[in-house]
Amino acid sequence: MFVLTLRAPQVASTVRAGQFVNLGWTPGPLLRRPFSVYRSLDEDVEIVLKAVGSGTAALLAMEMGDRVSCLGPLGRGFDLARAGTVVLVSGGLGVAPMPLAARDARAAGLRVTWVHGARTADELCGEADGDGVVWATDDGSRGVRGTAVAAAPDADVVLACGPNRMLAAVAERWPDAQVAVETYMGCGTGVCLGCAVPLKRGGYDRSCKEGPVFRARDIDCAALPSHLPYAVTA
Amino acid sequence: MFVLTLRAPQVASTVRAGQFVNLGWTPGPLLRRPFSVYRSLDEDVEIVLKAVGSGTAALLAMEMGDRVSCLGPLGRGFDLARAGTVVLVSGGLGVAPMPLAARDARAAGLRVTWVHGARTADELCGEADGDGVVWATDDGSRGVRGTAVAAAPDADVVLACGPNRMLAAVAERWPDAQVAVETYMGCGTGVCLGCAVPLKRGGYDRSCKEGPVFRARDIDCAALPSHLPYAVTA
Amino acid sequence: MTVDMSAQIGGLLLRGPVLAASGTFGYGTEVPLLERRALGGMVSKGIFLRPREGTPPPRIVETPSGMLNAIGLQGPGVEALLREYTPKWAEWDFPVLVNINGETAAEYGELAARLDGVPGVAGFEINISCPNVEQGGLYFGNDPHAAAAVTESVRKRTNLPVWVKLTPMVSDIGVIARAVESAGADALCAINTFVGMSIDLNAYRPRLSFRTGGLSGPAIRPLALHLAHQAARAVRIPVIGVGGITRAEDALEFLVAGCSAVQVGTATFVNPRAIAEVHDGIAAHLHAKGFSSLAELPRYLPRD
Amino acid sequence: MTVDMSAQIGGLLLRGPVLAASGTFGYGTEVPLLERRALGGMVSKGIFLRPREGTPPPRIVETPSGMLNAIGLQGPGVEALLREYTPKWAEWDFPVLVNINGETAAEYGELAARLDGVPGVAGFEINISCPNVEQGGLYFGNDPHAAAAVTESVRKRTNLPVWVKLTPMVSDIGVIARAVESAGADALCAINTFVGMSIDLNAYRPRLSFRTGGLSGPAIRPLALHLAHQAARAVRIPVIGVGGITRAEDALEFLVAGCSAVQVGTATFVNPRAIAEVHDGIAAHLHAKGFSSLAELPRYLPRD
Ligand SMILES: Cc1cc2nc3c(=O)[nH]c(=O)nc-3n(C[C@H](O)[C@H](O)[C@H](O)COP(=O)(O)OP(=O)(O)OC[C@H]3O[C@@H](n4cnc5c(N)ncnc54)[C@H](O)[C@@H]3O)c2cc1C
Ligand SMILES: Cc1cc2nc3c(=O)[nH]c(=O)nc-3n(C[C@H](O)[C@H](O)[C@H](O)COP(=O)(O)OP(=O)(O)OC[C@H]3O[C@@H](n4cnc5c(N)ncnc54)[C@H](O)[C@@H]3O)c2cc1C
Ligand SMILES: Cc1cc2nc3c(=O)[nH]c(=O)nc-3n(C[C@H](O)[C@H](O)[C@H](O)COP(=O)(O)O)c2cc1C
Ligand SMILES: Cc1cc2nc3c(=O)[nH]c(=O)nc-3n(C[C@H](O)[C@H](O)[C@H](O)COP(=O)(O)O)c2cc1C
Ligand code: FES
Ligand code: FES
Repeated sequence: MFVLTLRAPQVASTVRAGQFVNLGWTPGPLLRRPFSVYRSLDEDVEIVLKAVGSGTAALLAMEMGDRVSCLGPLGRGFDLARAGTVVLVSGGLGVAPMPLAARDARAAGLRVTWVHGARTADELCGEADGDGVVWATDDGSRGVRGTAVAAAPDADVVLACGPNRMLAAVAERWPDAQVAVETYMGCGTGVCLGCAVPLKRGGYDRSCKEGPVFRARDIDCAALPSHLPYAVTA
Repeated sequence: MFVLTLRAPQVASTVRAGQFVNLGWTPGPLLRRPFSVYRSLDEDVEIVLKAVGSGTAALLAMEMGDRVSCLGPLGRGFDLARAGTVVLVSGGLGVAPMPLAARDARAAGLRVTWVHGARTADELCGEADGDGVVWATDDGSRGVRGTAVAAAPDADVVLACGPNRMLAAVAERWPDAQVAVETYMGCGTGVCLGCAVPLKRGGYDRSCKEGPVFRARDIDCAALPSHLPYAVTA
Repeated sequence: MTVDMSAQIGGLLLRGPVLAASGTFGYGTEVPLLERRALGGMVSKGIFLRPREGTPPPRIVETPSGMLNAIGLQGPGVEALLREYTPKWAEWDFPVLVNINGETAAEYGELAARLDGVPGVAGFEINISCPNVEQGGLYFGNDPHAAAAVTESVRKRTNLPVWVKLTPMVSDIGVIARAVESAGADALCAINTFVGMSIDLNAYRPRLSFRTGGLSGPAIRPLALHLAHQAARAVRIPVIGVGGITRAEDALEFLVAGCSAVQVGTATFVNPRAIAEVHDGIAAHLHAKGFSSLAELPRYLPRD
Repeated sequence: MTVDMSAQIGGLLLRGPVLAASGTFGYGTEVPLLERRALGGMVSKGIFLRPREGTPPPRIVETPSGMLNAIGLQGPGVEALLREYTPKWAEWDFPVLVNINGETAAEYGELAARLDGVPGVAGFEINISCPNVEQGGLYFGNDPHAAAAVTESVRKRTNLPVWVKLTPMVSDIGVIARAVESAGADALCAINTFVGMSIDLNAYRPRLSFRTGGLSGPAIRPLALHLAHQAARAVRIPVIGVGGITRAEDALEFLVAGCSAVQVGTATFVNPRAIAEVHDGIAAHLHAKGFSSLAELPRYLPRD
């Protein structure tokens, strides 16, 4: 899991938790690649990524000072207009949108608990600047043995991001939870309809426009493509 | 006009004047780009180039240590099995194969005269390690005003490389001259037939196999594509 | 630098020859319109009479210099279009054509009739070629009689400009082009996407849930250029070139090959300024070559 | 790692499923054969009865992830082929098929008869699809009757394996595939190049002297994969996939889509080791997935 820093003042100053940026560069793949904003520090935004294919490999091969085109902030982020407690449940790379979520949640006066889940300890993310932190690993190599969802306490607000099976478990336990979903994207701006997210009530919403954050109960997790690299590796 | 140095021991040790290397790199254009070998120094070979399109631009943007795949030496070079004098007539970038030609000619015991032609003085190449040097510019800004061909003395062996119009003038004055021809190439190894050079007697030879060096009298200069970037900019 | 970039096409006077291609610009309302001065016009996402859900994800796959899409013509149907979008279009300073679709020739006609005369609707682009719909799409586009029938049924119901968008999946595009020309089309658009496939080597099945998708992007440009050129040679009505146009040079190739205008699609996904850059680049080329109008650009259009 | 990579195709047992595509490997004599162990077989450059000069330059243009070629089937004719090449082929440890061409069905037959039984000639690949020849080529490939006629005329004159190479420029490849299958083809190759064009913005005319050329390379892979899949669904004889294959993953997509073998063309121009890398990569994938032979690779081939 690597962190990439981009100098992008406008994005940094306006991005909200759960929103993403769409990155393109030449020579590079034809389509841009969307990434959740991991952190934003005055002029810069950070993204966190793993090499899963052509795009991420190319990004990780970049050197200090290389230029990428950065469109954003895009999409609808988390809704934090609530008082009380918030729990941030993430699996693997699903931690990506959480640091901003913690920031905005605290700004909104919420008590923040992190729940980090991963297969093994070394896949866990270090983020811990919350009021409480819970670790969960499938193999028990750190913290609770088992899933992040099982390990998580209840809260007034639940935010989750991770593999599809985790989102399903979240929807099961907290129908009102807000989950960040990944899909392949063509445009990232709402015009191509390539990022369809299947809805329980039938039909599709656009991950890049109505999403990437949805109410757990609204989306049909079973119908989410299972073989998207992010969903698999997250 | 820029010089690029490649670490390519096998090529450096075997290349003969007039032969070329075929360069490929990723990410880069689909097809390799052929370049005459300009000089070879023990482990290294040099090429000389100008940015005319995607490939040359990318090569010129490379940094020390970048890797390119280098196929070669390819093609049939100049035939220097003669005694006496040799004159190297080049227009602009057409100077590319000449330093090696001078080297091999001297090794064969020939007296070498350089004739450098270009539009203006600043397009002229500096090479001058011969027994005699003649400069010619269209605008007279250096040396003789006029073409390299007009400025050149006669000799036992004439080697020429440059724009199509120059090759035509060479063929006119020295039917036996050896000229290096440029074409678009698919494979560079003789299998695709993409590099056809039209022959006076009808039909085509392959620039990459029977060429790139031909007898001036054999090729149909008028039928050579006039809009190849190299032919135009050289 | 003042070059006359206007283009007279199938009953419409466009301020510039670069349009946004159907399905790649939504309804024009999704994205704030940067540099609309450069936008000659826009073709809306393909619409049917009734709402359509579209296909399940994954709907897109990237390929070398291209992308496959299988959206399945998801859309709200004509009534929602009239409610939500046409009123906005009526206020814009560039023409919006509606990309119309149907499963029978009659359906196309009905759809045109419903939209005819509605403020904001400047004309129609008949999609006889969308490769993603099992009925309709492919079938109409491959058969000159079916293609002509659809064109007639629309022509009968409207006086607005009728453009017909051709499919590339035919053995002789000239035959279809002539058929729809004589059926009353005002202009042709060439071309829609090519049918393609991509296999997931983990699941050992197609990556797209629809199995196949339409290939777009720079990869198809040389093919689209040839087909647009063949169509232009076959008919007297204007041809709008579309397929892989990313830079001004690409658009100029279509214009020289006999097209009167171009559409830019996939390129706008990558570069939100693509249309403006293409427009300005064409103007710059014309200026550099000493032409004072688009009409003066030399065309290569042997009629043999 | 021992995976059985052999493939039984249209009367030939290949040691591996990766062949060199016609026109991209010459006559096999131009380049020293590196790693021939990985070469399942080779298809020679297209040949006619009589020598052909081919088209004037420029013959190739690069395009995004592809290239256009208009070689015009330059070749020495069958007598020179027999003199210069077949004797060499006779000594090689992999089969060489001759890509045969003609302007009439009878000419194809004559050519096959002349080569039948000649040592070094392992079979024929009928090119009904080369898009660069004004007569012949396109015409045969687009019409099921013409395609069947050519196949029959060759079938009648030889007992060697007869493969038919299909053109992509058709509205339904299944129709042609079935026609040549019933005419006696032992296998199909899908596909040949797509017709494309490129315009020179200095000369305002096509870059290729022939005006159009055949598009090959990664750009066409998703289209070739779809057409090879459609052909495989339409017939019972084996299909050899060709079009844009560059890496083992590409070849595996064709094999999963129902192909029994693949050909690699343009990729060998860029990477002289392409065929070996594709071969070894397929073996590695099979091994990693726990398959002991190519035959065990799951196929996605709905017959609906
Ligand atoms: C809103 C959003 C936020 C995201 N945030 C992050 C983040 O914070 N960090 C992060 O690492 N990633 C994130 N992603 C995923 C990211 O955008 C890339 O898609 C992912 O990293 C893979 O890109 P790639 O180019 O490396 O892989 P690709 O080369 O695009 O593909 C990866 C693999 O998937 C295969 N593949 C491609 N298309 C399909 C298909 N349609 N069906 C099946 N297989 C296919 C490819 O062949 C390859 O094997 C996010 C995605 C979205 C939509
Ligand atoms: C044997 C040989 C030796 C060579 N030696 C040298 C050398 O020493 N130095 C050197 O600089 N170059 C040399 N060249 C030329 C070189 O290989 C490149 O072709 C040239 O530099 C242009 O490559 P590019 O990728 O920069 O341009 P490209 O991007 O390939 O194209 C340049 C321009 O030509 C256009 N174009 C492409 N194809 C065609 C076509 N078929 N018809 C018309 N226009 C077309 C492009 O659109 C572009 O505008 C040599 C060529 C050969 C065959
Ligand atoms: C995501 C997507 C959706 C499309 N939807 C439509 C459509 O609804 N109707 C239509 O006629 N063409 C549709 N097209 C085809 C484009 O309008 C255009 O013809 C094609 O993409 C080729 O142009 P391009 O390479 O510039 O994208 C769509 C293309 C894409 C990529
Ligand atoms: C330069 C060149 C020459 C070709 N010549 C022939 C030919 O003579 N006969 C034939 O059937 N196909 C010919 N082809 C087509 C290839 O065999 C192959 O079908 C096509 O290039 C697609 O595969 P690829 O993308 O791997 O190159 C030629 C292709 C190229 C690029
Ligand atoms: S990615 Fe294009 S609509 Fe969402
Ligand atoms: S470049 Fe292929 S034969 Fe010369």
